[in-house]
Amino acid sequence: MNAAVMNVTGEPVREKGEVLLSVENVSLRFGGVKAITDVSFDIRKGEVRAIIGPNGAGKTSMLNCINGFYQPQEGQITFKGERRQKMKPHRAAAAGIARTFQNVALFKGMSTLDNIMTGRTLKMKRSFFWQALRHGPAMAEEIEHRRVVEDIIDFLQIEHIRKLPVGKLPYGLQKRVELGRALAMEPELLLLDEPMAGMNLEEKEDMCRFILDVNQQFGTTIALIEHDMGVVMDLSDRVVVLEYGRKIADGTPAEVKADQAVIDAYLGVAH
Amino acid sequence: MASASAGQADTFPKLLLRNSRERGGRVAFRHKDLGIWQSWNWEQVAEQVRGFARGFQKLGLQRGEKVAIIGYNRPRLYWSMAAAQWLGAIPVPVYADSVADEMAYVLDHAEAVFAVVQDQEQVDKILSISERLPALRQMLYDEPRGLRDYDHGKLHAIDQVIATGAKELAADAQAVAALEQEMQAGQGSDLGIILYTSGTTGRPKGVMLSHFNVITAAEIGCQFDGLNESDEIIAYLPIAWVGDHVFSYAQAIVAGFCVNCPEGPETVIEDRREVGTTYAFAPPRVFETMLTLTMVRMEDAGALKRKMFHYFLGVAKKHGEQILNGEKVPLGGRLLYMLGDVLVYGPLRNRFGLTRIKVGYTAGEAIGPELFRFYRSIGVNLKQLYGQTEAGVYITMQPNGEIRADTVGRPAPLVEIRIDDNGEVLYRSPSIFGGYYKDAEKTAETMTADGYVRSGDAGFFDDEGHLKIIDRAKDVGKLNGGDLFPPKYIENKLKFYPNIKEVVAFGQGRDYATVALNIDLTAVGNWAERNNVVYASYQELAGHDLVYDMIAQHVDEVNRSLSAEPLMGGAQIKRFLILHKELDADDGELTRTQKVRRGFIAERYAPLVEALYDGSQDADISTEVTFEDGRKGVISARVKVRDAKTYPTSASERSSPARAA
Amino acid sequence: MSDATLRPIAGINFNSFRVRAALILAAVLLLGIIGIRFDSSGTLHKIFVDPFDQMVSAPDLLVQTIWEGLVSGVLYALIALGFVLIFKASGVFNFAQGIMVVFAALTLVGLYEKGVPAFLAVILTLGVMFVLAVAIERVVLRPLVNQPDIILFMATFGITYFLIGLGETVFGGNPKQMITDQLHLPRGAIELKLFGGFVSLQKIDIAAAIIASLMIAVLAVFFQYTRIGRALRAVADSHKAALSVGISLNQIWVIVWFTAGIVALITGIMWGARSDVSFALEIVALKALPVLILGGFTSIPGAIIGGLIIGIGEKLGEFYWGPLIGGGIESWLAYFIALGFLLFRPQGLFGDKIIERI
Amino acid sequence: MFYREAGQFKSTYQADMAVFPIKQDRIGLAIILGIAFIGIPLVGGDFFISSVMIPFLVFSLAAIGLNILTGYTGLISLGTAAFMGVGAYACYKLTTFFPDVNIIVLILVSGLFSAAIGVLFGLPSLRIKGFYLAVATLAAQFFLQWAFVRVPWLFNYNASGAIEVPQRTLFDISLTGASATPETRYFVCLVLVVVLTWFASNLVHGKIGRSWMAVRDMDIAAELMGIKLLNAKLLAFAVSSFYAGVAGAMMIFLWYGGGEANDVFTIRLSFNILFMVIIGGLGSLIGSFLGAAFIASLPTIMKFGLPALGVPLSGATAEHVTFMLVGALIILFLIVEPHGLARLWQIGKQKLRTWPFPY
Repeated sequence: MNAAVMNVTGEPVREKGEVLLSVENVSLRFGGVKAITDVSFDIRKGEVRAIIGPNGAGKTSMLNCINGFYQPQEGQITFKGERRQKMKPHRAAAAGIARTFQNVALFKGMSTLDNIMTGRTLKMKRSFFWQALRHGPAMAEEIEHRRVVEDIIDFLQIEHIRKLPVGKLPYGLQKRVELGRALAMEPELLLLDEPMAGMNLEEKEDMCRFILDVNQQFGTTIALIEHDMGVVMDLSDRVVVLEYGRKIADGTPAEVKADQAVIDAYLGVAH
Repeated sequence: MASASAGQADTFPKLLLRNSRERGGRVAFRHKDLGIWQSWNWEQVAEQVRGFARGFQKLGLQRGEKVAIIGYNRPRLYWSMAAAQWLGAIPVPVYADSVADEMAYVLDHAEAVFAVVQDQEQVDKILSISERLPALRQMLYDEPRGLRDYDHGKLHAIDQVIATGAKELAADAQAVAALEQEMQAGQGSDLGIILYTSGTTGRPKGVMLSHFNVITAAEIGCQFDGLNESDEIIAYLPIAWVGDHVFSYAQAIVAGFCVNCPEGPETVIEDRREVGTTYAFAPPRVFETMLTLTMVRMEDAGALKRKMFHYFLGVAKKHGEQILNGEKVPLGGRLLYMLGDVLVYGPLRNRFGLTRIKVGYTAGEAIGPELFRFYRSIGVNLKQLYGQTEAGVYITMQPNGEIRADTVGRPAPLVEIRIDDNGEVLYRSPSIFGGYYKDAEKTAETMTADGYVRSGDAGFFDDEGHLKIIDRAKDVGKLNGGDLFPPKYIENKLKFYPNIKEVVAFGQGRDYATVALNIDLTAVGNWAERNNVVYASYQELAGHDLVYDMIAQHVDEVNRSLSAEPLMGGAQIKRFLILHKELDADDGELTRTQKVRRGFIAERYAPLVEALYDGSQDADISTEVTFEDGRKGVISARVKVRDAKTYPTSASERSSPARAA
Repeated sequence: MSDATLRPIAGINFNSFRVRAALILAAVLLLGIIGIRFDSSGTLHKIFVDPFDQMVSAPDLLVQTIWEGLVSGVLYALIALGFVLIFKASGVFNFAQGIMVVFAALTLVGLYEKGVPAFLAVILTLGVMFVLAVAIERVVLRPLVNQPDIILFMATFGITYFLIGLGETVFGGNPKQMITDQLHLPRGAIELKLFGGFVSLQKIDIAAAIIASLMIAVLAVFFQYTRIGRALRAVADSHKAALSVGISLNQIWVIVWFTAGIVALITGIMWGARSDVSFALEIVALKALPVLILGGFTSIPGAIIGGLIIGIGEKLGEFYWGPLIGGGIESWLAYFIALGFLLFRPQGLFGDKIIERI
Repeated sequence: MFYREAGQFKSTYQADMAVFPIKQDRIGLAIILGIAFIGIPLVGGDFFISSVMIPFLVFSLAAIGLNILTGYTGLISLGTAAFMGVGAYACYKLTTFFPDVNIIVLILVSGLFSAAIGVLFGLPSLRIKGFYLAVATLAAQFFLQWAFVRVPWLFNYNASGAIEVPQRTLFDISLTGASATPETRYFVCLVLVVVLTWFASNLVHGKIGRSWMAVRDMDIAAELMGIKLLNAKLLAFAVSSFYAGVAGAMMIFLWYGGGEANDVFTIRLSFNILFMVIIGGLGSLIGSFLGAAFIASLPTIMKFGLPALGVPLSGATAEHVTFMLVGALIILFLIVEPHGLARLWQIGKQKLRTWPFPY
């Protein structure tokens, strides 16, 4: 057999689509404290966009603005052509934005399966009446979504913890379950807040693989905050760098790496 | 015994269609996947295989070509065997964990044109050796994960192959007929499968088995244990191994029972418990691990529970096996056993997933009698079997009611056995293989002119006609007098005594057999405590006269049993000694897997070995030892040598060993 | 990570909420005024106009009502104070505070009835409260450390039941008279001539107000200037910080519960002097809860001001509006007042701002 | 020990998601139902049925209601008794307005009124959390309790303030009123409790239950899953109050019999039900039954158990000592097993499943 014929096609060239989300001149204040000042950038369909910056740069606040948890005082955020200044988190969820948290925010009293099933809530339409019977259409719906969730469980290789309460799982697995919960929403835009924080090397590699797979197999657009520069350089198509709530650089990993302001602010700091 | 279905359904695809007709609604395959046991009944399986065969055909698979099948036990991989056989192609299952080099050899040697693999890992492995496989044309995979971006020119998802095949068949009646014809063209005498044996020496050899061979073997097993369509088996052993092929593929199709594929290798125990198999197979180490885990866990139980547990294990030891064998047991014992069944045995069987077990087999290596009896005593019908790939698996089996820990049973139905002059077991049956693929020389070496196959194992029949396997034939030596000297056999016999930890037998090229042994410090220490024997060290205890007396008794018993066995009488132990130190892997006396290194020990303890043969009553020895902290030191001792009583060989040497009907 | 930013619940959308609420209020008023004009039966008039008419026309009654509200407010505040002390220091929502008041008063009276001189009885009662504090720390708090709040909350229910049972077993279930005279508390009333009417101020009420103020002052000094007081304040911020002051958490709990016990005794005496001493007070003691909502669980000034607002508010409500709907609205008005405040400031008047981090 | 799970595998998601996936559990449930429907009416005397079993069932239902709110959704309520009262008074008014409608239907419908009131008082839950909310529910408790006494319309302007339970029948069997036998009332209670428990179980095991638990465990994340917090919380209030309301109606119409309605729905009762939920186990329906059995039977056990043990106590003292012991037991219980009887049940079941192994 000819090796060349059946070889991996190498790093697939991703077609960067139109702008999925754009952030325009967003500023966010808490009382007198400015968390974000006049930041603009965009996220294109299908790309992996990294947001980096030193501690306190406003990265998490940025994500919070995008998915409606904070309402910026100034500026606009356009998602799928819909322009807004304010949004409720559940509206963001309905619009197709999912996220994970820096400090895992799972539902600790529930099993892995139930946690991920929660991600399907928006897609489950059966009425209270059927839910109370838990037969017929409600059961059919439940099963339909269970199938989707099982695919995610299989994808993330967490079969063995399916029925365990998440509170007792090791940290690395919790992060994975959280990713699963976000994936269950079938989001168009997935926000990952330090998906690899606190993981060992092996877990990091797994997580990197999952993120890339999500991006490639499902075509999900991803915005992620990460501290591990190696990971950022490997994973992301474009990087935006924040410092003290302001944007100081934006571009491909290589460009950002070479940017003097970034080096001064961030990369220069021993990490 | 003629194959009942040989007339009409003499190949596996034909049997499959028979199942689809006769028991189409019964579940044929289950696979723990996505959280539940996904199931297919025989009708569905037949449809899938039909579609698969058409898919194969479209991809250009021809009669007589080989299809390599690589992966963990998955329904679709089993179906690929049937689909290949449908077209008259020959499936070649390959050990999934073999290294790339070995895999390259097998695939190349088998001239595999297709490879059906489980997942990305296997795809990558084959891609890495693809330049060595000029014959390989197409590759199919079961799990698409990670393979999305691979070039799909010659790579196909099994799902899709089946789906396209089925779709074409649905649209094209002509194709259906053509496919039917292909299947009907197959005959029982056609080559059905090639199983590569992982030879301990040299390259793997491809054992060729015809449909008839495998079907016959399957029927032997099914009839022997009364297996039928209601049985359940869990398929977790390598698909390239003959046992799995016969149990999980051939017998399942012949008897029509259900094959359960676990979620993955690490969930086998859990999955077996869920399914509650009625028919099980496991090598001794699996049973051993389960027992060890049981004992370890019970150590953490409360005192009362532990006490109850051990009490009832005692009851089981006393009566359990007799009850299982249908022998007479006093009423009190029977009642106690019933209570024990509620409190201990039943729950234990449940935890092991053996609640519904009809028959379980262990094979591969000798199982410790204690271990074997433990499972039988708690009501698990565990049996031993002796088999080989070349035999289509079965050589001897243990009929119900005649189950011993120390023999492997009577010749299986249709099997004839002959013991060669050097003690080697030879066998002949309708299910023996047709030869090694592309290796006439090896075939000639293994097969005798009159159609017997050399097993390579030495053994003998006991009085009741049960075969005992002694050792690999090449390891069995001879004493100067010409008697057989099976060192491992002697050693194992002694090691079954809890007081004896390690044994080294000498005798090759000597006049008689002797042993040097280690006592088990825990067991003998306990004994010493009970008998007020004072000792300060292993050395002191080992040299104690009372200990020698006790060991002498064991040796005596072993001699008596040896004397009663044909061919073994000459190997009785004339003299023995107890070593002054424990054999230790750190000193190179044991391998890291705790096997004695006979040659090295003979060299190291040369003065002692000398004393065993020159008639002296003791000998001085000093040996260098490595302490646990790595320091080296010298131990010197005077070791006593004892004579042991030997018995006249009672059984007449049988010139013509038992033959099976 | 440091840019875990804060989301002040009442921050960003607070303005809009306040605006909306004001609009609603304005609309209600407007509707009310319009309603009055077309109101034939006079119901709306009775609600929106009449009470204010009365206030203006009989200011002496108004002053009297406010004074009474003030006094009961002081007592509510005292109970709430005990809550706050304990909540601040140990995070325990001490439901038993009200019962501790009754229990302390009952012990005092009970001891006196057994022939113990009044002031000795006070000291002995303090001793009992100390033993109680130690016992609670040993038996309840220590084994339950690190359990969720709700479990500790429930445990204080257990304490409540236990204290009720104990008190009744030892001292009997009948209401008792507080030994006001024996403790040299003043009796009688001062009549003030005001706005053309008379306002009657009970001397005991004046004493209560003075004693309460004194006690709060003492507590303030205690917290501000003593080592233990500083430790207590530290523990409210962080348990570790308290340990660094060199006082064990267990000691702090005992001290706090004892302090709450002292507050309970004083409250009990004051309250007992105004009515009987019996476990019927338990329900009244629950009034401290809306006070807490209003003032915030962790603020001592909040407890005081909250107590006064609730006290005055419910007396005014009962006096001027209660009769309109059958009277007795005192039993729930306090909760509605608190609820009303709560919708605007979920953390209470003086409570720490609730901060959510993600 | 009794569990033989080998061979109990699931080949459909429906089977896998069953509430009782293990066969032995289903058998156990069937046995319990058998005892409840056949055994107790046959064996139990009138006294046992009317003063032990009926109260147990009523409290169980109320506890399930509160558990939905507190255990599943994480909202503490101290107003359960008031919501029960709404059910009772609504049922009373309904019997006056619709004398021809079957009483069981009316009991269920009165739950709807309770649910509506529950939603009303649940509105603040969007902005108020934790203990603040608990105190806010006291507003409901005291207001409604006041209303039961002060709004004469509710008790049909009866001079005594009492409500009377009319005689109502089904197929000529009296279900309520003086002539209804304890057995009949017990059966009505039992059927209502079993059916409503089944509904509750369905709810908590499906999408709605998951939303509730998500709100309880991490409301921010729940919101980002698209769960509308207010809707989820109000639904919990509604369902919870519905159960409380039905329990309240049952309490008056099938147990107490009216006269004391104006002073049973007190804060003390609210606390008792909260105890049942906490001691039974938050977030567990089985726990609600266990907790109800424990708390409801404790005073009875004290009352009859102590003299049996040879502790002579007069009526009043006995009551006081009972109070003390209940308090002490609650504390003891919280120390020994803060997760409640349901957790003990779980542990025991796990032990039986792994038997003879300790884990």
